[in-house]
Formats: sequence, structure tokens, C-alpha cells
Amino acid sequence: MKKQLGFYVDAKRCIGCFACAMACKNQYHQASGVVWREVYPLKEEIYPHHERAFYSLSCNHCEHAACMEVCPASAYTKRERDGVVVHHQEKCIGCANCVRSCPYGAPRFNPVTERAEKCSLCWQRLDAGLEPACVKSCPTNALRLIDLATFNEPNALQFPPGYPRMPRLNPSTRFRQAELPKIIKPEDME
Amino acid sequence: MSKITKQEIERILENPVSRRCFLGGLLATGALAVLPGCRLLRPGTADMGQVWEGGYQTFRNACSRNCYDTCSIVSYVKNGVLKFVEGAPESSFTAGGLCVKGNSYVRRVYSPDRIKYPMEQQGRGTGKWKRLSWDEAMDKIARKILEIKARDGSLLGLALSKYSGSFGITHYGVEGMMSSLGYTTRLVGTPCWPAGMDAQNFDMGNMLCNDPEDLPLARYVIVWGANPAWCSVHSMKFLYAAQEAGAKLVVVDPVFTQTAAKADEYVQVRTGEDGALALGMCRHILDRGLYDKEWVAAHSIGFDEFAAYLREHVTIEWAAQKSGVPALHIAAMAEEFAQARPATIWVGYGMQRHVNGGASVRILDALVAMTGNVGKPGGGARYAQMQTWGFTYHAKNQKQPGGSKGWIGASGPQGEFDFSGVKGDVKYADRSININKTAQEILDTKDPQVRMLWVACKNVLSQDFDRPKMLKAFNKLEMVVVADQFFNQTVEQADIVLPVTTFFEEWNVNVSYWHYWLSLNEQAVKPLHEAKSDIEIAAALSKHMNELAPGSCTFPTTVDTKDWMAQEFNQKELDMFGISSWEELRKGPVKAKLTSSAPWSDGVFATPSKKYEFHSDLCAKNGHDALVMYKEGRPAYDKLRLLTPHSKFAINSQFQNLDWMADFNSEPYVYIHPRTAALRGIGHGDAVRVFNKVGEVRLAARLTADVPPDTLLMYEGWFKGLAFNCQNLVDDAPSDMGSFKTGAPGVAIHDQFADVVRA
Amino acid sequence: MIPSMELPLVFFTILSQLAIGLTLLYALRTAGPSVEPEASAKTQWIAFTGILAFSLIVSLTHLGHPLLAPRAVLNLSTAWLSWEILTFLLLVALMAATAYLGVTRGFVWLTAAAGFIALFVQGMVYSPSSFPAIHNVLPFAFFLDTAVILGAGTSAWFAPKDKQPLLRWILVGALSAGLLLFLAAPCIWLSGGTAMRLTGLAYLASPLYWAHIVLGLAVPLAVIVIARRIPSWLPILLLAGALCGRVAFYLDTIHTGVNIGGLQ
Amino acid sequence: MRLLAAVSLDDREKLMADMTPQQREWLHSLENPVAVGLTQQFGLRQFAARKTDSMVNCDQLLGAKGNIRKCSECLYLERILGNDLILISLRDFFAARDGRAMAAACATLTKASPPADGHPTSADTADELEYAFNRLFVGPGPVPAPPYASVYLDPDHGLMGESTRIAAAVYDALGVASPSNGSLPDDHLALELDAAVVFHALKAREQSAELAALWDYFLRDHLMLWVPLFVASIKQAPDVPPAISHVASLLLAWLSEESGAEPVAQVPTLSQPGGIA
Repeated sequence: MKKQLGFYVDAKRCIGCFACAMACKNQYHQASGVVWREVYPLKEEIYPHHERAFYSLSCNHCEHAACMEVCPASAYTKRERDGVVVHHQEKCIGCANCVRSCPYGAPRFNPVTERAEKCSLCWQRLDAGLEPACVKSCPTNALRLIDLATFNEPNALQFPPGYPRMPRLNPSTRFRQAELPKIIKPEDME
Repeated sequence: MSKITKQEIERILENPVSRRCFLGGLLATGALAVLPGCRLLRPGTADMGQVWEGGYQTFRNACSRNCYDTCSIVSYVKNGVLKFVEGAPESSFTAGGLCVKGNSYVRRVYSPDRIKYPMEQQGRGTGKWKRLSWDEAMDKIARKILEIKARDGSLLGLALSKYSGSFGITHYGVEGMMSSLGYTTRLVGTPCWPAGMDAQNFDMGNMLCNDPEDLPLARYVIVWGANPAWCSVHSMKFLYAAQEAGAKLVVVDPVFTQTAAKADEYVQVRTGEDGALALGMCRHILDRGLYDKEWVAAHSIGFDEFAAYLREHVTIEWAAQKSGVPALHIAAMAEEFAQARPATIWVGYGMQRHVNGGASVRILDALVAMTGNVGKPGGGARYAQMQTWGFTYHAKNQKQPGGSKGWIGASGPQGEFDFSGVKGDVKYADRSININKTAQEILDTKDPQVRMLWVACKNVLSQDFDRPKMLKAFNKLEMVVVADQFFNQTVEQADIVLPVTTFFEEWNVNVSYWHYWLSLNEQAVKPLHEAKSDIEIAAALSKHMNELAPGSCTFPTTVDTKDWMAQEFNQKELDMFGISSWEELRKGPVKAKLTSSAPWSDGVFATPSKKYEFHSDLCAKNGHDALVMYKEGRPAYDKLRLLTPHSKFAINSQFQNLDWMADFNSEPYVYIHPRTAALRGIGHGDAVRVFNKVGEVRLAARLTADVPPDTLLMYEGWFKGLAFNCQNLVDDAPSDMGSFKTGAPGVAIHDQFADVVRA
Repeated sequence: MIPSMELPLVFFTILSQLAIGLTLLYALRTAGPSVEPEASAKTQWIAFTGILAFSLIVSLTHLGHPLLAPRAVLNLSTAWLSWEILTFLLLVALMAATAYLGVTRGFVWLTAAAGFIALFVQGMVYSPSSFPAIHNVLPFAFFLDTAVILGAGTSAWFAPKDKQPLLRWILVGALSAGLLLFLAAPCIWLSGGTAMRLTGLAYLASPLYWAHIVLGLAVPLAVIVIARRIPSWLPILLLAGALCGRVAFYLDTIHTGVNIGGLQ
Repeated sequence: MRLLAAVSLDDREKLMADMTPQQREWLHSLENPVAVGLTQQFGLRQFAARKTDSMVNCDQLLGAKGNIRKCSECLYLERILGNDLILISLRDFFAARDGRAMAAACATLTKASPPADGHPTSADTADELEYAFNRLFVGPGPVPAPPYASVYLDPDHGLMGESTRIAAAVYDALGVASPSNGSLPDDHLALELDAAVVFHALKAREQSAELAALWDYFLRDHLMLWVPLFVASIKQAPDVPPAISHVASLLLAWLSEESGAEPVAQVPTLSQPGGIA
């Protein structure tokens, strides 16, 4: 299999601390209101406690990226060497078709530049031998960079509950689900 | 000549040589000379945003916030501008990552909202501000100080309110500045952790703490009233490592916290009844003979008395009834804890912010001690440590001017960071008033009254208790000077505001009260605008004081923050970290050379008896029970409990005001149990009014069973542009302990009550 | 994904569908034998061309960088949007050719076929997998129905008298189909996944959606059935209703990104 | 605030080392870089000795005109003081740190270009003007119209961004530098207007395609991009005194006169520069 980088989102370890999301702002200084990485709380139908389990998501660098397919200006490319889906700002005409078409909401429209933008998987850092900013900043090692060609975690999921199931796109993110502790509550507080 | 295009101009401007040659011929003939020297510039890509470029200059920094983690930072600078920050990889604690707040630092430095100049408000709260030069500001302040001195014959009318806005060691130069002026009034104590601090001192003779990095050695961990997943994110990996090595992680908390969600077991305890739960465990361990008889016999005093107390006054049924935890579970937990070796308790600061907080910490200590877990790597009653704080306190320890008059007689310690140890000539002293009752103390203090308040590293009107009373107290003050970075709720009520540097703009050195790393803080960028560091402000004030009244201030009139940072080191501190000079820290943070990751490993304690004291006469002398025992909580004064803990998006009132933070957390909420909300007709997202005898707060409700049905919860914090302030609901009731080590008791932040209705 | 009215796209799609509808209807009504000749066919086709060209200019205004618009045809290999632009450019050229080279049956049918294809391509642009409710043939069906309704309605203004009954029947058919389609779709969505269900709920709660159903479909249908003719004011109502419906289409179709973290 | 000094700092230090304390003080207080350049070139000692007033604003410079004229090689001062009076006053207004200087600049501006509605801008006392000025541009609270280019032009709306660097590069190409050496961001409006003064002075002396191109770039690809947004922020702010509204209008008018085009504020929709997120 060809090299394909992706994120491993370990919801069992993730504490929803937003360090990854802010690390991205710290590295890229996006316009206020524009975020490349979101920390999504799982709804209580999936994890029965309010804002206590999370998926930290940015771009999934899909095998068949919707953004790349629908971009009329060919402003997206997928790097041969590692499968990173790169958005080229200078080619972007600001039609927002990618923003509409990505089921994961990864590309965002920047109202200042009037162009789309999204997670670059820090390819400049990767090329310099560094980890992506978000992965580097994760204090619990819950967000990891993986290469699907070598990733071998039998229990990892591609489409856990709470994450849109889009097999055709084949997103490169893999997950481990959050777990629940045994809970001891006072009887009158059940 | 053909027109020169924008692209060509940009290309020319990118390069210093080409741009200086661009108009070269013209400038040579004109009045303006071409500049020598060379500054480097980067290609302009303004609409592309920032990307990682390489070729950065890096500096060592240290997060100086009041936080367990006190991260070691590497800052990346280009063209004299801070571009981004990362955690230092050398520290196995920070391990290369920062938290959500640390990652927003660049925005703090370059926020357009920063306070830029010294300014004076014409009427507090009016918003009518005039710019002052530093000279004008210092002149006004110096004249006021001299006027107070002339009027009162002393400087006791000048009070300092400073706490934890910056824990960089040279920031104790603010206290030094006060001392260099004379004997002043100090708001002493701490709202944070003093009850537990005293408790550990009574039990063990000092507040020492296992290295958090030895948590993976533990076989059973109880995180009791702490939420490291929010307040010490870098500790989580050690808790996970313990779990992965087979340890059981139990979280005891009234709230289903993020840490609870990561535990093997979550035990919901009734707020303030932690002591009862722990006593029930002690009783069961005693009954089953699971306590460490040898250790108790060899290294403690008062255990028999404690055992007798347990047998006489405590049953697990009683504990169950008090704490809400089923008796069977108390028994099971007690057995598991006692049989795991080592077992440890992370004693949280949250559980001691109660009227019985100190007593409860003593009980938790006792539980750890009787099971033989004190002094064991992977064990311990982990609260905090200050072993690594042995600096010279050169900035802090300034001499009063000759002939200064002050408070007659000795005063107690001035907060937990009072390392002066100067007790010698106690003819005069500073006057200590309780920081946790700042409002009441300002209103009550007489002869002389508090006339002038200097606020540094603190946001009094966001963080001190009973805000309505605080506003009244401010009316009594003749002058309020606030040194800060942002226009917070205290600056709103200031007469003079002084812009202070961020830690990227000054030299400093930092240690943690939790882990054992020492970090250098280099100046990474030049101070923006007219910001000065706290010690530079002190020097500027001293210059003016001495111009107006020679000899009236002993503080040096010029300081160099690097030099003053260097002077904070002494041989003992260098030896503790195994370095020969501070310069070595430029290569990265270093960790203290510990003989054991566990304090008290030799079984010798710092108590009067040199043993662990289940019975402490010192404790009794300080007005508490000598024996470890249960203490009743605070009677309810309203229908529901009110908890106002830390948010993950802020350290007290810092960070939440930044727009970057607002991108992820834009408004405050009160969290209500669905059942409680239903009784009041409150739905998810409804606007509500939370109120009690202190005041009221209006905000939106979120319904969640993460909080108990009898509890309202809102996270403290200062949001830019919002009136939200949880101190409108928190009174200044003291906790039981704290005076012994910090000069004032703590405050029962979590013994508050309120009710809620739809707004 | 921030929901937005996307007004430039609302006008672009409605106006372009109007133009295509007009060509389709021209083709349909000139297919059979005719008693009366078409009034100034060339003018009609110039007008059709003008409407389409205008809609294309309007579409430029939704771009962040309209000057880079020529780049939009660079991704013919995978982007339906590139095809849309190409198809519409071809269509406008064909329309102009029809107008200026002669309104012959061959040109008319060629253009009508191109218009049909353009509608299909346009439908494909708006059926990405990120909008499960319309990740199907519905956008094409919506667009085709709108094109026919607007085309038939506005044609009534200038079509020969003997073709009016045909237009009326086509309009009645298209309006009935539209009612069925637009009423059924949200109801079917309600039994789908979360994003689909939310879309259904959003539509049913949307005044704009109901404005389209009532003003753009039900009332015109009733008027035609009762009056047995197409009143001259009716096309205005049809256009207004279609605009309302299209705003609702952009505003209330729910993106999967809205519910990340919840059951899909 | 001292504005752009037309000498390198090294040269300046050397120059100042030769001066008397009074001269040094005067040099510090001087708010016109062209005059600094002049004094350096044409005998600072002789000229400076006659000026002791610490406040040098436009009116005072007008008074000093006679003195400077005695310097035979002074070629462009007349143009500066005549045609650029509004520009210089605008610069002095945004560089002002107290109400007196603000009122003085306002008075000059009102005299040079009275407001169309004849609103008596002088009714604002200097104090009120100062409070409003600080509320709008200075602080200590968050200000609705931060006078820095990067707040409007850089994606993150922060200080010390790419636009700041570009401003510094333009100054460098011009052979001038901000004496604050970066503690005041180089893209502060007063510094940029000061650079415009320098451009004018140079243009008056010499025809140069390079200079014209650089000015064109600075004007169209920098000033024109953010100053209209800045002015829009002022106009949208609550409780703006008429005097400041008038200054804002004059700023925009100056810009459109310079460029021969109507500056348009394209306000981003999602977030306001410097506003509450």
C-alpha cells in the first residue's frame, strides 16, 4: 500500500482539552472564527455524559477527497509522497464548493481572504521532519500521526458513531472509542 | 520608463539590499541618507496566513501562570516577532506539548487589546482615560505615597494586593518594591490552597509531594477533588501510564469531571463530605487490620488515639449516610486501597476550599499514612511541594528605608511564598490583612485606613470574593494603581494603570509547585508599546521617590531583568538541580536531583515529634483539633449548592478574554441537573438568573447530569465584553485552616449556595 | 459549514433554469403543427440568451475572487462544477447561435437537449454526499421541475394563442408534479439519518419553503385549474415562489458537519 | 511619540553625542522627521539653538519656517508646509498623546478644511477630545479602531504581523526608520502618514520612477487597503465626537485625493478587526 498519512483519534485517551485546536491557531494564526481543527463533543446519545468524550477532527486527507473532486479550479492536490491533501490558496477562486461538499466540514471559508482553507497536515513541518503542530501539542498522546500503510491496530475504527460514514471517500482518520468508568452515585442522586 | 509592477515592488521590498538600492541614487542626492546595517525580512504573504517556514530563532520560556504544570516553553521568533510556541521536549513533564491556554500565548502578546501605555482615569469607572508618560505616572504615584507618609507618619495606608497572575520569581520584586518604600499593608494569604497546606504541615511538618512522574508506579490511585484533565493536562499521561500498568484509577468528586470520565471508577461524593468518606475507609481498614502496623508504630504518633476515635465515632454506615457513597462500596474501596502497594491519593485543592477543608485533608493524609503509603515512590498524599522554590528572592528581599515606621510588633507569614525568614528586628513590621476578605478588610481597617491600593499580578474584582462588597471597598480608597496586560474588571476601577510585560518580553525563572522541573525564561522579544516588567516599574518608582524625597525608597533605580533573574540563583538551588550556573538552562529545563521520588522516604518527618502526627499539638495550638477528626461542613444558606471551579479555557481570569479562546468557548453557562432544572421550568439553553445573599449572575443554562441534582455549577473566568462574574455569588467565608503557613485562612469557595430561576 | 442564503447562487440557478425552461418550452410547443406562427422568434431567443448570460454574470458574484473565474473549468476530470460552467457556456453559445444563425428546428432541439443536459449537470453539482437529503437525483428533479414551471409560465406571455392550452397542461402537470415532489421530499427525509431528518424538519419549519409550496405551486395550480388560463400576473408569482423555495434549499438543507459527534 | 527619524540610529546617536542637552531635548520633542533631516544636513546646532519649545506642532513649524528658510538648500519645506498641511496635521493628530496636541491638530485641520456641515468641532474641550481619542484608538480597554494596519490586513487581526513588516520595509527603502525601534508597531497610522510626508518631500525634489512606484505601492497596496476599514471602524463606533469624525473624513478625503480614487471599505463579514469575537 502507498504511504497515506492520517490522524489516529484516540477518544479513550482524549480529554477534550482543545490543546490541539489551539496549537493549530498558534501555528497558523487563522482569522478569528476560522478553525482548521475542531474538538467535537460526542452527544449524549453516543457517550452518556455531557461534553465528556470528544473527537478532535480536522481534514481527514481522504483517499478520494470530496474537496479535491469538486474543486473546479483544481486548487487541491494530493501529495504522492504521503497522501496529504493540500489546498493551494493562490489557485482558489473562493467558490466554496469544497466547503459545501466535504461531509466532515474540514474546508472553511475565510471571509478576510475570501478563499477556502483547511488543515494542511502541517506538510511544511512534515517536510522538515517535524510532527504536525496539533499532534505535537497533544498532552495525552490521544492524537497521533499514522501511516495507513503500516498502521496495524486491529481494534481501530474508521467510522465510529458520531463520525459521518463516507466509505467512498475513504477518510484516513482512525479512531478508538471512549470508555465509561464504573459509576458509584449516592442513591438519592441517581 | 515602463511602469514598475506591484509584484516587482514586493520582490524589491523583500530584500534589504535591493530595497535600499531601489531609491539609492535618489536618496544619495537628497536629504535622507541610505541606512547602513542590515535587517532581514521575509517574503510578504499577507493573505496566505502564517505557515511554518523554518529558520526561526528559538528562546527558552516558562509559563508563569498559577498552574500545576508550569510548562517549559520553546518560543519561535522571526524578525523580532514571536511567531509560535511549543512545549519544551527536554522536560519529561511538559513533553513537547502545551495546553489550550499555552498555545494561545502569541495572541496575548500581540492582541490589539493589550494595555499599551500608562494611563490615568478621570474618575473610577468613567472610562475617561488620559495617557501618561512613565515619568508622569511615577511622579503622581510617588507624590501620593509621600503624601500618605506625611499624613500618617507611616506607609501603612499603602496596601499591596498581589497574588498569582505571574509566578516568575522576580515578580516578587513587587513585594520588594513595597518593602523598599517602608512598612506597608499587605493583603496576605491565598484563596487557593492554604487549608490543605496547613493540614500537611501539621501532619508531616511540611508540604512535600511525590514527583508526579512516579504516578505510573502506583497500583491504586485516587484523584480526590482534583480535575487534572482540565487543570494539569500534562499529568494525565502519568495517570494513564499507571492504568496501563494495571493500577486502578478512582476519582472522587461531587461532579462527573473529565478526569472522572477517564477513571476506572467514579465515586460521587456529597460536596464537603470527603472527610466522612475517608474516615469510613479508615474505620474499615482498621477493622480489617489492613493498616501498616509496623509503619504506624515506627513513624507516627497519635495513631492509637485516632483508632479509638474511629471506633467510637465512625462507622461505614455513618460515612455512607454523610457522603452518599454506599457503605458496601466504601468497604470495597477501603480494602482495595489498603491492599494495593503502593496506593496514592491526589489531594485536590477543590476538596479543601471548604469550612472543613483542612480537617478533610488531614483525614486523607491519615488514610494514606495508616496504609503505609507515605514516603513510598508511587504512593503519598500528593498535594503540592515548594522544595524547588529555594531561590535567593533577591528581588523580594528589599530593605525598608532608614527611619521607616510600621506595624508595631511582628506579623505572620506574608503568604505561602514568603521565604524571607527575616524575623530579626521586629520593632516594626508590615501590617497583614486577609486577602480572602479584601473587601471587608479595606472597609474595616483603621489607624491608618487603607488609602492606596497597588494591584499587581491580580484581578481583584474578578477573583476576590463578594464583589458587591469589593466595589464598596474601592470607594474608600484614595488611589488605585493596577499593573496589568489587559483591561480587566479591576483596571476598569483603577485610577492609574501601568502596562506590564508578558513573560516573552522579560527575563525570569520558574518552578512548579507540583513537578520538579526548573525552567529559564529568556527575553524572546522586545517589550511592545511601553510595557515594563514589575521590577522595572519598581525601579522607575524608586527613581521618582528619590528625586522627590531622597532616601525614600531603597529599590535600585535601574534594573536589568536578566541580571535580576541571575541573582535569584544561589548555590543550594543550583545544586538541587545539578547545574553549575543558570546558563545551562539555555539548553533546556532541568529536573531536581531527588534522592527519591517520594518525600519522607526515610520516615523522618519535620514535625515537632519528627514523626507523622495523627495527633498534632501544633494543630491544636493553631486553634484546631489536635486529632485527625471529622468536622461538620457549612450549613446551607440557600436552596442549592453552588460550585465555581476552574474552566479548561482559563487560569482564573486569564486567557478567556482572548478572541482565539472565544473561538472555542464563547460564553459562560450554569450547569444544572435536568431534574433540578425541570422543577424550575428551565430548559437547555434558557437564560437564567442565579442568585443568593451576595448578589446575582445572569447567564444561559445547560442541563447535564454531570452535576449532582443539588448543585449549580459555573466556571469562573473573565470574558471580554461580558459582565459575567461568579464572585457576585461567592462570599468570603473562611476555610478552617491556612493561617499557620500563609498568614490568613483560606476561603470556602465551594461552600456556597444559591438558587436559580428563569430570567 | 455556516448556513447561508447564497443569494448570488439563488439568482443564478433560478434565472438559468428560467432560460432553460424557456428553450425547452419553445422546443415543445414548436414540435407539433402550428396554426399561428411564433411571434418574433429571434427576439425570443435573444431574450433567452440574455437571461442565461445575465445569470452567469450573477454567478460570478458569489466567488471570493471573480477575476479568477476562468480557472473554474480546470477540473473537468472530477468536478461537476467545472462541467456546469462549461455546459452553461456552451449553452449560452448555442442559444446565441440559435438566435443569430436562425431559429431552425435543428438548433432549437439541439439547444433544448443541451439545456436538459445542463440541468442534469447542475443537479449533480448540488448533490454532494455532505448533504444526504439531496445526495440523489432530487436536485435535478427540483431544477427540471422549476425550469418547466418557469418556462411554461413565462412562455404564456408571448406564445401563440393556439399553444396556450398546451402550456396550461404542461404547467398543470409540472405544478402537480412539483407539489408532489416538494411535499413528499421532506416527509421522506424525516425517516432518514440525522442530517436528512434535520433537513426535513428544517424544511417543514421554514416559512420560505411553505411560501414556495403555497405561492409557487399550490395557488398557481388552483388559479389555472379554476381560471382555465394562465393569467399574465401568474409568472411573477411563480418566479417569486421559486426564489423562496431556492433560498430555503440553500438555507435549510443540513450538512453532515452539523451533527458530527451525534448519531448520523 | 517621536516619528520616523531620517537618519539611522547609529548616525543619530553620533549626532546627538555632539549636541547640548537642550538641543537633544529639542530633537526628542521634534515631531517632524523632515525637519530632523534638514537640521542634520544644514547645521543643527545653529537652528536648534533657537528652538526651545518642547512642543513642535504644525503651527510652531510654520513659525519656524522663516528660520529654516535661511538654510539656503531647503527646497521642499514650503511644499510640506503648504500643500501637506492637512497630511501633517493628520499625522500629528494620530501621533498626539494629549488633548492639547489633539486639539491643536484638530484646529489646524478645521481651519484648513472646515467640516461641510459647519459643525463647531471646537466645542469639544481638549479633555473630551482626549477621552474619546483614547477610547477609540489607545485604550486601556479594547479599542474599536486600533490604528495599526495589521489589525485590518493580517488574517489574525493581531499586531506585529506581515503588514507591520511591509511598512518597516518601505521605511527602510526610503532610508528612514522609526525611533521606537519596533516597540511601537511600524504600521501605526501616524508613522505611515509620516512616511507619506517623506514621500512627498522626496517627490517634490526629484522625478523618479522608482520613487513613484514605491509610493504607488505603499498607497494602493497598503494605505488604501486598511485606512478605509479603519475609518469605517471609527464611523461605526459609538459616541464619536464630531471633531474626530471630521478628522476621519479628512483622512479618507486625503487618501482619495492622493490616489484619485474613492477608497472603499470592504468590511469582512465574519469577524470585525479588533472587535469582540
